Amino acid sequence: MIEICNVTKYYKEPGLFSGKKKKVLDDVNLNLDDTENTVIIGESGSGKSTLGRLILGIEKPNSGTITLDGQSLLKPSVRQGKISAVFQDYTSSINPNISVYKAIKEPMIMMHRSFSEEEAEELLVKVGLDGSYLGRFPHELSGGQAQRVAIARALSTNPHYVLLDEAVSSLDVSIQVQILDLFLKLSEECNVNYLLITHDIQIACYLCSRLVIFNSGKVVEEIDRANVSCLKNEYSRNLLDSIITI
Amino acid sequence: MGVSVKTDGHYLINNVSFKLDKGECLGIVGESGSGKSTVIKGILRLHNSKAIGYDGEVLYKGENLFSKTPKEMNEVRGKEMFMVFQDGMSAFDPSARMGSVCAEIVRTHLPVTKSEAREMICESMTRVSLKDPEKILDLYPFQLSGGMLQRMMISLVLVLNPSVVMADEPTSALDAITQRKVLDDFIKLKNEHDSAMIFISHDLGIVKKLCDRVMVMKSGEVVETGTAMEVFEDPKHEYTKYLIDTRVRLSKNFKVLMEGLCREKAS
Amino acid sequence: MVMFKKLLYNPQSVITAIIILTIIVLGILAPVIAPHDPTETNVAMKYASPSWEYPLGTDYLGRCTLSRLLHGIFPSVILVMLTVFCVIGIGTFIGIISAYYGGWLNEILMRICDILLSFPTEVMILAFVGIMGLGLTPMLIAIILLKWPWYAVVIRNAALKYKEKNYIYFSKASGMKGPAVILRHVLPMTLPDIILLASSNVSSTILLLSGFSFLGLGIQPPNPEWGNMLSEARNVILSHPTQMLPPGIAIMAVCLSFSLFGDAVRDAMDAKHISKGIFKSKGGYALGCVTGSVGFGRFGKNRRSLSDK
Amino acid sequence: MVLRSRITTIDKSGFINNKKGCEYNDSQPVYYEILMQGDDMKAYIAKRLLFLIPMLLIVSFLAFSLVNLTSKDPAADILRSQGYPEFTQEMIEQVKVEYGLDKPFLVRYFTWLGDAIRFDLGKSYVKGQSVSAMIFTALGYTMQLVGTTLITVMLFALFFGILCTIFEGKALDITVRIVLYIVAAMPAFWIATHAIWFFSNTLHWLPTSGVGSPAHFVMPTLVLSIGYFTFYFRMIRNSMLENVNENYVLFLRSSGVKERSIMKHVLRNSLQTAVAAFCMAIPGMMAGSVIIENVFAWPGIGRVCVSAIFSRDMPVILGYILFIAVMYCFFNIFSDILNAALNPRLRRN
Repeated sequence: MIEICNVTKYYKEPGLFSGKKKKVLDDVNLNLDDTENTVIIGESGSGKSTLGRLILGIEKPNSGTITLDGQSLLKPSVRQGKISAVFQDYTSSINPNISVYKAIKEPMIMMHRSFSEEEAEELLVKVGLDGSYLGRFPHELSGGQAQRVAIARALSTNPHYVLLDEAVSSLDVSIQVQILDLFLKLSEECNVNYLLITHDIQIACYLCSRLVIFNSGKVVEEIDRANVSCLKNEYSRNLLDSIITI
Repeated sequence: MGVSVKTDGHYLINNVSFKLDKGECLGIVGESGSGKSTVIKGILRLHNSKAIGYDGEVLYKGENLFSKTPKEMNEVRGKEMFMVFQDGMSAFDPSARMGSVCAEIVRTHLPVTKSEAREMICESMTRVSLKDPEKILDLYPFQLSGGMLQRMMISLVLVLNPSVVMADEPTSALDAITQRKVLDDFIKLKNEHDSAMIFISHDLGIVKKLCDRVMVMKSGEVVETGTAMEVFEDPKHEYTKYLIDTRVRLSKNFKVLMEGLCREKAS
Repeated sequence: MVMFKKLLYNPQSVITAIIILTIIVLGILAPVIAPHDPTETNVAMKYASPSWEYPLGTDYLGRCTLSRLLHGIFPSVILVMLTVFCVIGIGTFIGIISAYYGGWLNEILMRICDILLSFPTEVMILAFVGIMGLGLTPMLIAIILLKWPWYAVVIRNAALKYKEKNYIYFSKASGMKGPAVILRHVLPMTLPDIILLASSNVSSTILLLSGFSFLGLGIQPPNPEWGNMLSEARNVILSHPTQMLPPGIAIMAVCLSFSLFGDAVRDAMDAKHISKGIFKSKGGYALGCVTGSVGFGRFGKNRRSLSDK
Repeated sequence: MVLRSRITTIDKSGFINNKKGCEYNDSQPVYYEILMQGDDMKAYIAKRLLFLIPMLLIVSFLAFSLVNLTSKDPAADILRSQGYPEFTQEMIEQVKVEYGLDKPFLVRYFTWLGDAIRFDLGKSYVKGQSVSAMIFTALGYTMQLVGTTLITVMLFALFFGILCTIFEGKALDITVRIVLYIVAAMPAFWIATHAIWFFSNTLHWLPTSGVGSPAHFVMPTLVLSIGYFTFYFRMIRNSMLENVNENYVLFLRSSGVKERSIMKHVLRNSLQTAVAAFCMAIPGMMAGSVIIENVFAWPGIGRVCVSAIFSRDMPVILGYILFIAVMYCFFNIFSDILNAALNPRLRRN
């Protein structure tokens, strides 16, 4: 269970004496269950990615706490191996200088765990690739393949939670569906929960059962997938109306 | 018209042929790298690299655009065929005010003074529901939102009144709500104007909503052409089926949930 | 690492690298391979034309020009290279630290850089020579003390564009500590920028220092150095204009090799990796080359536009 | 969908990050924080100028302590620089009192600073002249040289920069670039010496050195220009080529705007950086002209400083350092302001 309590985040404008602050997250309260997949829906600039970075412990909140099973997430030992992430931009999600095997192994180094090539190969097979990819470099992969490698890397520590920061947004629709199906499959196989961050309600409904609508740094509405048609807030209604289905 | 664009003997797009009638809206769909925007850039001969050459012909009002001189081409561009770009933020000169760039484009084609051009733009801006046009024209592009910039381009279309509007993914860089509003503007433009339109998008939903005819492209070649009805209801080619199928699957959950609502409302 | 492969297959970088390496080796082996003692005078043979004994002829005191050229490599090229590497080491350290950690540390380091950058290199070289006396050492000290902020700012800008990459976020999220992330990701990614910087700046520094030696502020005669060889040749330019050629051509060849090598590195750097920010500061590289001074006003802007929250 | 990712990156770098709230009432103009206009610009200038004061204090302190703390026995140095080969303790004491060297360091610094603010930089040990007078006389000559060089560089760099952008990849472009490559690798003084030998001593067209007639300007100006020309040429060419491939050029072209008008847009965008850099070149040239001034016996500040170094004339060296550093600070701020005025995107902060 990840609990986000009264989290506020400012960004200071650059400059030694500049006191200007920009509020990105404003008193956010959220509980993320470990039984269902949750999605945070918001448009660009709504602060949803910042929230993602806070949950990953990359940045510190200015006030409020984020805890995992009661322990603060800011300690690397608490989050190590339990929370992982897949990011949006597949071109930068793997360091272009290192091979796929090294990339997948990376989280293990920090946990001082050994990780053989066989285990890596097993993981790759799980995400729909094969062992021949181990020696490849990121620039030799297509978008979908790179994202699969990123997923394998995220799963290598058997995490409870995987944060998907717009993980499929920059892919073509057909590949989006493939990757989303992979997520669903892996969720059962590896017993992981997803926290998806996206701007696309259709993707959200595809993968997640709980929806959190996010706007200008605030949680606007929380709702179960089954009730998505009953959103009340004006912003959420607008968002819903703007969806173009086929 | 038929277009082929090749670079050093290697075809970027090959043997693309289509016909566009007056007032018709053609949607070009395909995944990234399928050569969608290369087609319309090719029609206007916008590839300025020497390595890229053209084959075939583009017949516009009986004249072949590929055999025109650059000067004649400049008269076609903008006045006859106007292109709406996907990213408004980079499409306008970053260090010029909106008003000066727009007026310059208008004055290239219409014999009007600066202030007249400005008035014309203001007038068409109110038609695409941009409020306070005078103020917007005094701003720089980076001070406007993506949706507003996209509408600025639409209002330029309204002023110049070209016969063909070509839109290159005009909504894909926008947020969902803005995307919807800009799409509505395009639908309005299509209904109220008699210009023909080529609309490029990777989103089948948008194309289905807007276009009369659809052309599906895959790695530089046309896979299927037909009316929107035909293509979406009864796709012939495997690839089209695959594209539509994945798109339907993606929105399936959402659609089911939303239809639940409709049924509830009905009962 | 793709970049190094590209460099290996580019004749421009291979040839220039070979030239540079050869010159370094020649410089190190100079005491062994030089045909004469560079300070040994032979007045009877002054202004001799090239011969078997004096392959490049002799100067106004009858000293062997080739030997003087070879011995001049050490102060003119090798010492300068070592100095530039030293400066780049400091600059890289400070630049990466300040880019990666940001916050007040970054502010303080960058303010220090701002202050040190308001002393142009030429002026500080003059000042150090003025205070510590004539010679090469004060010049090199001045360069080390004054140039690092310049590199720090440029490398900081280079590192900033990698700071927000997803693989760095991932490493941080999986609990990797700052120094490890820097060594594993940030430093290897900035390496091409650093090499580019180094190669283009060695040549500018060689030119700068030879200029001061030419004025007689550097290595004092009779010790050979390319700059002061030119200065001696200049006195007799009316009667023996060819005396200017060997050291001048040597300087030119070395500088050309370094800048061509730098260009090959720039070509090899994936265009996608060069963000707008570094494009602008590229102007800065060249400015440094030519004048030894910095348009740091413009770096200020890059710093702001690549805002580090 | 690639575009979306691009927008986000722009977002991160602070370009369009000021979205006010949500955008669902998009028909209402969402004015992103409007930049400084009028008063804001004044406030910016005031802020920058205010920042100058601590900067100048630190710079002057560094310069002063550098010169004063490194000398073990400044009084002996003074005597030596005045040409006394031997001196007694009495003479040293006398000199100490005369030059105020008996006072503590900080007191001396503040006295010197107080004088420096009134443009009094002390007296030369060697000539006994006022240092500021020496610098200002020499500055006149240096500024003449810098002025002519700046104009030459601007004209040539613009001309060739634009020409080579238009003819990119053609013979002209390639020739100019190869020539510049080679010229940039030659030491300026080497070119200068050869120029003197060729144009003055062989052809007798131009005077060898010194000042006086317009003909005296030709060689120093051209030689000093070479280095800067290479730099600005490359800079203008690079930024123009970069701009030519921007989307807005494609948009203008697709709208049928004439190539000549498009070129104007490209020029305006690519010259923004160049103009600010030209501004920084002025103090850069002042400092960088040292070698050329000495080769051509040009009586500018660089020559004054070098001769002061040979005679260990500390007040002159100190005055020179301080003067150039102050110039750097001023021009730096000036170029920042100029840049902000020219480039609306930068005014945001």
